[in-house]
Amino acid sequence: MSAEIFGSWIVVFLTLCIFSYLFDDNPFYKAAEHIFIGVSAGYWAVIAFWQQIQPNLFGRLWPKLEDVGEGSVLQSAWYSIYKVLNFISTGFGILDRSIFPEGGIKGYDEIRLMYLIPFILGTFMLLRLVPKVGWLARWAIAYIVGMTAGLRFYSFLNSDILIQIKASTIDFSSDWGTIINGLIVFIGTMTGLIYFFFSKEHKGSFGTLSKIGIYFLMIKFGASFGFAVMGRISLLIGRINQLKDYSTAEFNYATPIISIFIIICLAIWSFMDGGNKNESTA
Amino acid sequence: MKKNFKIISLSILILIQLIIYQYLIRVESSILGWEITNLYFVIIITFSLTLKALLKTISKQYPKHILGVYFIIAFIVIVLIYRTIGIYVTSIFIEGTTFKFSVVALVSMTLYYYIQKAKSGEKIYLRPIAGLKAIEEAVGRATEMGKSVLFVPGISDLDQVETVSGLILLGHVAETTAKYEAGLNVPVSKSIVMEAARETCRESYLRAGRPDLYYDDMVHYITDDQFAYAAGVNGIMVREKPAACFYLGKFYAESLLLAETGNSIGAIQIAGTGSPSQIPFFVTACDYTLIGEEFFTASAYLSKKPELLGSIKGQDIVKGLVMAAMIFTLILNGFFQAGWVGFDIVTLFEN
Amino acid sequence: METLKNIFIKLGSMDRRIIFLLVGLSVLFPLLKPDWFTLPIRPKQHSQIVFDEINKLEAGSKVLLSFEYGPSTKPEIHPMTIALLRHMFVKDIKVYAVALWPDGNFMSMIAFDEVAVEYNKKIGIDYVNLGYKPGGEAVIKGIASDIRTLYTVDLNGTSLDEIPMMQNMNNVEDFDFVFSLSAGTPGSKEWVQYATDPKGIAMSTGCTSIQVTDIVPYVENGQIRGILAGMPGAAEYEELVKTELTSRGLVIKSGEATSMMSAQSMAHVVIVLLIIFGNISYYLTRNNKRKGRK
Amino acid sequence: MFLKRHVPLFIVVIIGLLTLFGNFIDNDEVKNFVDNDATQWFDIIASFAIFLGSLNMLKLQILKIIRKHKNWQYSILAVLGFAVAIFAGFFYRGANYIVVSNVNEINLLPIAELLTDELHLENQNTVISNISDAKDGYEIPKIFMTQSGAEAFMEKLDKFDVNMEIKSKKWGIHLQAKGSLFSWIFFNIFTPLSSTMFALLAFFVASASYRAFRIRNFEATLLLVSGIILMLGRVPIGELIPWWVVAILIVFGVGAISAPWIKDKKIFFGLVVGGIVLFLSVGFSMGWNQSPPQILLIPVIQDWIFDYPTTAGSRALMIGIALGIVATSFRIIVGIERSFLGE
Repeated sequence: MSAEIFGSWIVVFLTLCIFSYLFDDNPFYKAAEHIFIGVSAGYWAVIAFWQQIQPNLFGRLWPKLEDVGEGSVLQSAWYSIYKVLNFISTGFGILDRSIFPEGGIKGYDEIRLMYLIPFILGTFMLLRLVPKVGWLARWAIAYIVGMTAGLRFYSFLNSDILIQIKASTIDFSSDWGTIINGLIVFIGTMTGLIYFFFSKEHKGSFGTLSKIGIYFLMIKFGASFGFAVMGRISLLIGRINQLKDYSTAEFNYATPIISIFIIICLAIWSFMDGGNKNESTA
Repeated sequence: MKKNFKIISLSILILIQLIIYQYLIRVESSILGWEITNLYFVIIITFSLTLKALLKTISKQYPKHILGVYFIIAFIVIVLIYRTIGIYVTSIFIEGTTFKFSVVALVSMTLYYYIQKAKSGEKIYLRPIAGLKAIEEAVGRATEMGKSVLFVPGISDLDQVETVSGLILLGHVAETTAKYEAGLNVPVSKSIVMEAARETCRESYLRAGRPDLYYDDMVHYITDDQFAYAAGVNGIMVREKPAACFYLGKFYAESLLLAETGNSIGAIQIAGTGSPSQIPFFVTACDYTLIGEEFFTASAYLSKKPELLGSIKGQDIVKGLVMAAMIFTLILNGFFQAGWVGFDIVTLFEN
Repeated sequence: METLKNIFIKLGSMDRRIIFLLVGLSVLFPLLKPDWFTLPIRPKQHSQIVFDEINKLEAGSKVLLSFEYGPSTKPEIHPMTIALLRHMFVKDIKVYAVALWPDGNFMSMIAFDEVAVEYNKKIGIDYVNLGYKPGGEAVIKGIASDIRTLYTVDLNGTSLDEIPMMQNMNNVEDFDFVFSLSAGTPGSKEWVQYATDPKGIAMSTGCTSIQVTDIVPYVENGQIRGILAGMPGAAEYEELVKTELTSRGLVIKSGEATSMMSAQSMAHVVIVLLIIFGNISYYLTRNNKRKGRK
Repeated sequence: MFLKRHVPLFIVVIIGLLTLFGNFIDNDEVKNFVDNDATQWFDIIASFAIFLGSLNMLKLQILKIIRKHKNWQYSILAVLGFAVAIFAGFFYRGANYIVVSNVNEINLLPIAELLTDELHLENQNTVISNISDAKDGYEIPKIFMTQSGAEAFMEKLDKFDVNMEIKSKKWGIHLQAKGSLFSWIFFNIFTPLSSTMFALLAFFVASASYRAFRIRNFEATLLLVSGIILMLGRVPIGELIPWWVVAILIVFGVGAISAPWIKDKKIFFGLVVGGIVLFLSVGFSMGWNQSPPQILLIPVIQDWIFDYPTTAGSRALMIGIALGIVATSFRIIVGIERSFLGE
């Protein structure tokens, strides 16, 4: 079971490297940071390809059809492109088939030629590497920003304005406590909105209303901060719990050994270059 | 407040007449022997008289806004006709979304209307926002100390409006750094944001007349992952010690990581985001924070272009409409619960 | 009195690292010595509502469990998942799992491996794991309109038609309840906007505590039924499930969240004390400055 | 000029209007596009663009190594990390598993025993039932990262003369298989780093609240008071705070608010002390020790603050933000805002 122990030592080492940042910027943190940047960039590139491009784009353009049969001429021409792509992707036949499995990608049951558009827009993005034709990427950016504006316009208007108006109604038949609380929420919302008025001077009665509004906002910020403290502490507890689990004999006392090692190195380093504390980089 | 007393009393009068009209239809078939139908004429006449009086008082006291009031009333009349007669157009519309469609149309028309008004030269007052004046001052401080300026456009991709707003603000900040010849460093977490940010910065440096200062790697990609990005930006901050840090875009949990590190290196920090859960962290840890809507209007503030300032005015008017709608819904829902009004306005908002 | 004053003033501008040390110790000690710091857990209203909603479902009803959290938010949300799965498996509720985050998959696998074996539930009959589908809102909209266009196979590749419990399950309306375990976006807000509100399906959520203030407006107007707020929410739900299970004569391992709550309390007390000291010293320095000026 | 400037603007306006009015127009083509395809296209374009980003990051790190900038040694780690992740994703699946077929009745039980204790599965009878009803070969639920690891395990099963065959998970599924090299990287490198960075927040939250929660002005005091009450209320310790402590704090609060209006210091202190004495005496006489009124318990106050003023603040903020987004989206769709196209 040495793989298990090896794994746990790496976990403890990386965790303590990041915690060493609390003391100060030091070689351990720099190492952990750069490993993290490299691994996560690669991780997301792999996830993007294997869970987006291959299943959703190629899967829709060249699905594995049951009744392949002789199909129309157009269809066999279309699937010959698929074979060419596979030929290229397996390094002219050397590597084993990975990206384009035999006869199409399982998942969708009909060809969707509309998905050629994102395929083209995606290649336009990659054309950014060629300076002369780089401006084509603007078409892809234009599509994305247009889509964002259209989708978010309606979804925020609907869920964050209309439904909030509906929610501000008060059930007058219930007991006095709920009615008063309902009124407090109503007044708080109205004064909060008044604070967000830009084209009117916040003077006189308008100014006091907006002041009450900012008070409600401050209570909300304090409350969500208090809430966040709780959430963050529980994450720290989760980490320290794992370190505690890995400090037992079963993992060759991983946590104590590594933490002592790091503390000693930090002491030496801060003692050695105590002089040039503020080394600015080139 | 005396001026508005007449307007408020007239609009309450209109409200009461609407309720009486509603009550008459639902409950009585005849009153004091008068057939209901000829009562309609009496109500319509009194209704139009009060409406005319209201419009006259508004045009006398608020001449500038009379156009806006006519326009909103015209809109309401169109929607009423459209709902009552049900013009053929309804067939291409999904049943039940006519109200939502009319709200979208009303908001768009109000915004467009006030943009046109601003374009035609009307002066618009905008209250000062603390964070925006500080941008110039922060970049100036960075130039004096010979340090660079760090701009973080959030960790979301261009599928969030906050990122687009952040990039527009990046344009203004880039213009200031070009003018002051300060170093600008823009680490990004998404490749599409990298490309769009490079377009914006190249444009700003061109507009400031210093295209020579612009180089592509000023905007550089770190990683797609939220916390690896935060670790990378922390590293940049602690090693390069920028004098000014901007956090403008959509942020999640890593906002405090950046803000606390920025505070520990003593930089001026200006933050702005539309994510409600992160604003408390920015308010506590940064020098200036653009809260929610202030962040979205900041780009229009800085651009000084009339149509953008007009759209802020339009935004305020729509906010006024939303507040009026809330009050109206509250009252009408109260009446509905008390049984005085037959129509429950809340069903209007169901999707 | 003078020395006391400038001790307090010095307390006002402590170096960051001392604060980090204090917080670190305040969490470490309760974890090393849990029995010194046991505190009562009183389930609050929001957690009670969630418990009653699940308790109301009879045996055989279908619940869609959506995993939207990753390893970094596991300490807060995973105890909820375990307690919830135990509660549902005891009531023989059919659990359908989907993941909207890539690492949500791993979280669901760990949870099912641990709990399914405890109540020897079989994959395909009592629970099914449909795995991760990228696309965030598009996935929720897909599940709301037609699940079969989105998912053709489950996590380990068996096609849906072979899975007995997936028969005539076409969209979100075929589920009796939706539970979103969310740590960000896509999360509970998107489930309300695109699936449960438009289709009128009962839904509740367990989420990280930072998100609670954004989700509360939906809980207030009934779009979401109750909410498990962060680790305290998890501990409260564990408490409720424990009382329920012991009343049915079943033994239950003590929940993770409960044991961590004492460390949570200690850390909170230390932070509140730090804030109070900070303010006392701020008040004293302001007076000195004012006295100095006068 | 036309292609560079007008066509992108044209695309923004068309797609913006299409996705906006897609929610109202009643034909399936548009509805399907807005609901599913629009965001799916975005994800595909984003996945293409990720390679641009990774290339840029690699270029900068390698330049740093070549030019030996400060801390260049760490860039090697970044480039190595990236290479390992890409290798695990594209070139080496490392997700082999063994399929055992045509197991006869006699050695069904010993095989099940061996599997349960070797892979410490929970109970044996599920293993037996899985083997018996697995028509085309039973997949042993263990993923071996290396070929040799799989062969070593097979030797243990040789004595049962069942034919075994090493297979590996299909490409794409190997990312999710819980034993493959990729998932090893995820669990042992990616997860500890990201959850520890997240856990750093606990320290930063403490230092930020220590520094920022100061009674500079009335608003900052509100921030402080609601923060502390929330922190104490949500945690079991909050219940242990007795009612009279809360009563004294309330009197202090009232005193602090009314301080500017009462000029004379002596009257002010008199009032505050008098208030406390009055509050406590009323309390003890009314027997609040046994059943303190709800209003004086921290968790109840916290619930009230959390349910009403916070909801009001959140709702105002939400509506403000939604309006900001609506106005910005409108400006984008109408084409007033186009700096992201670099015109």
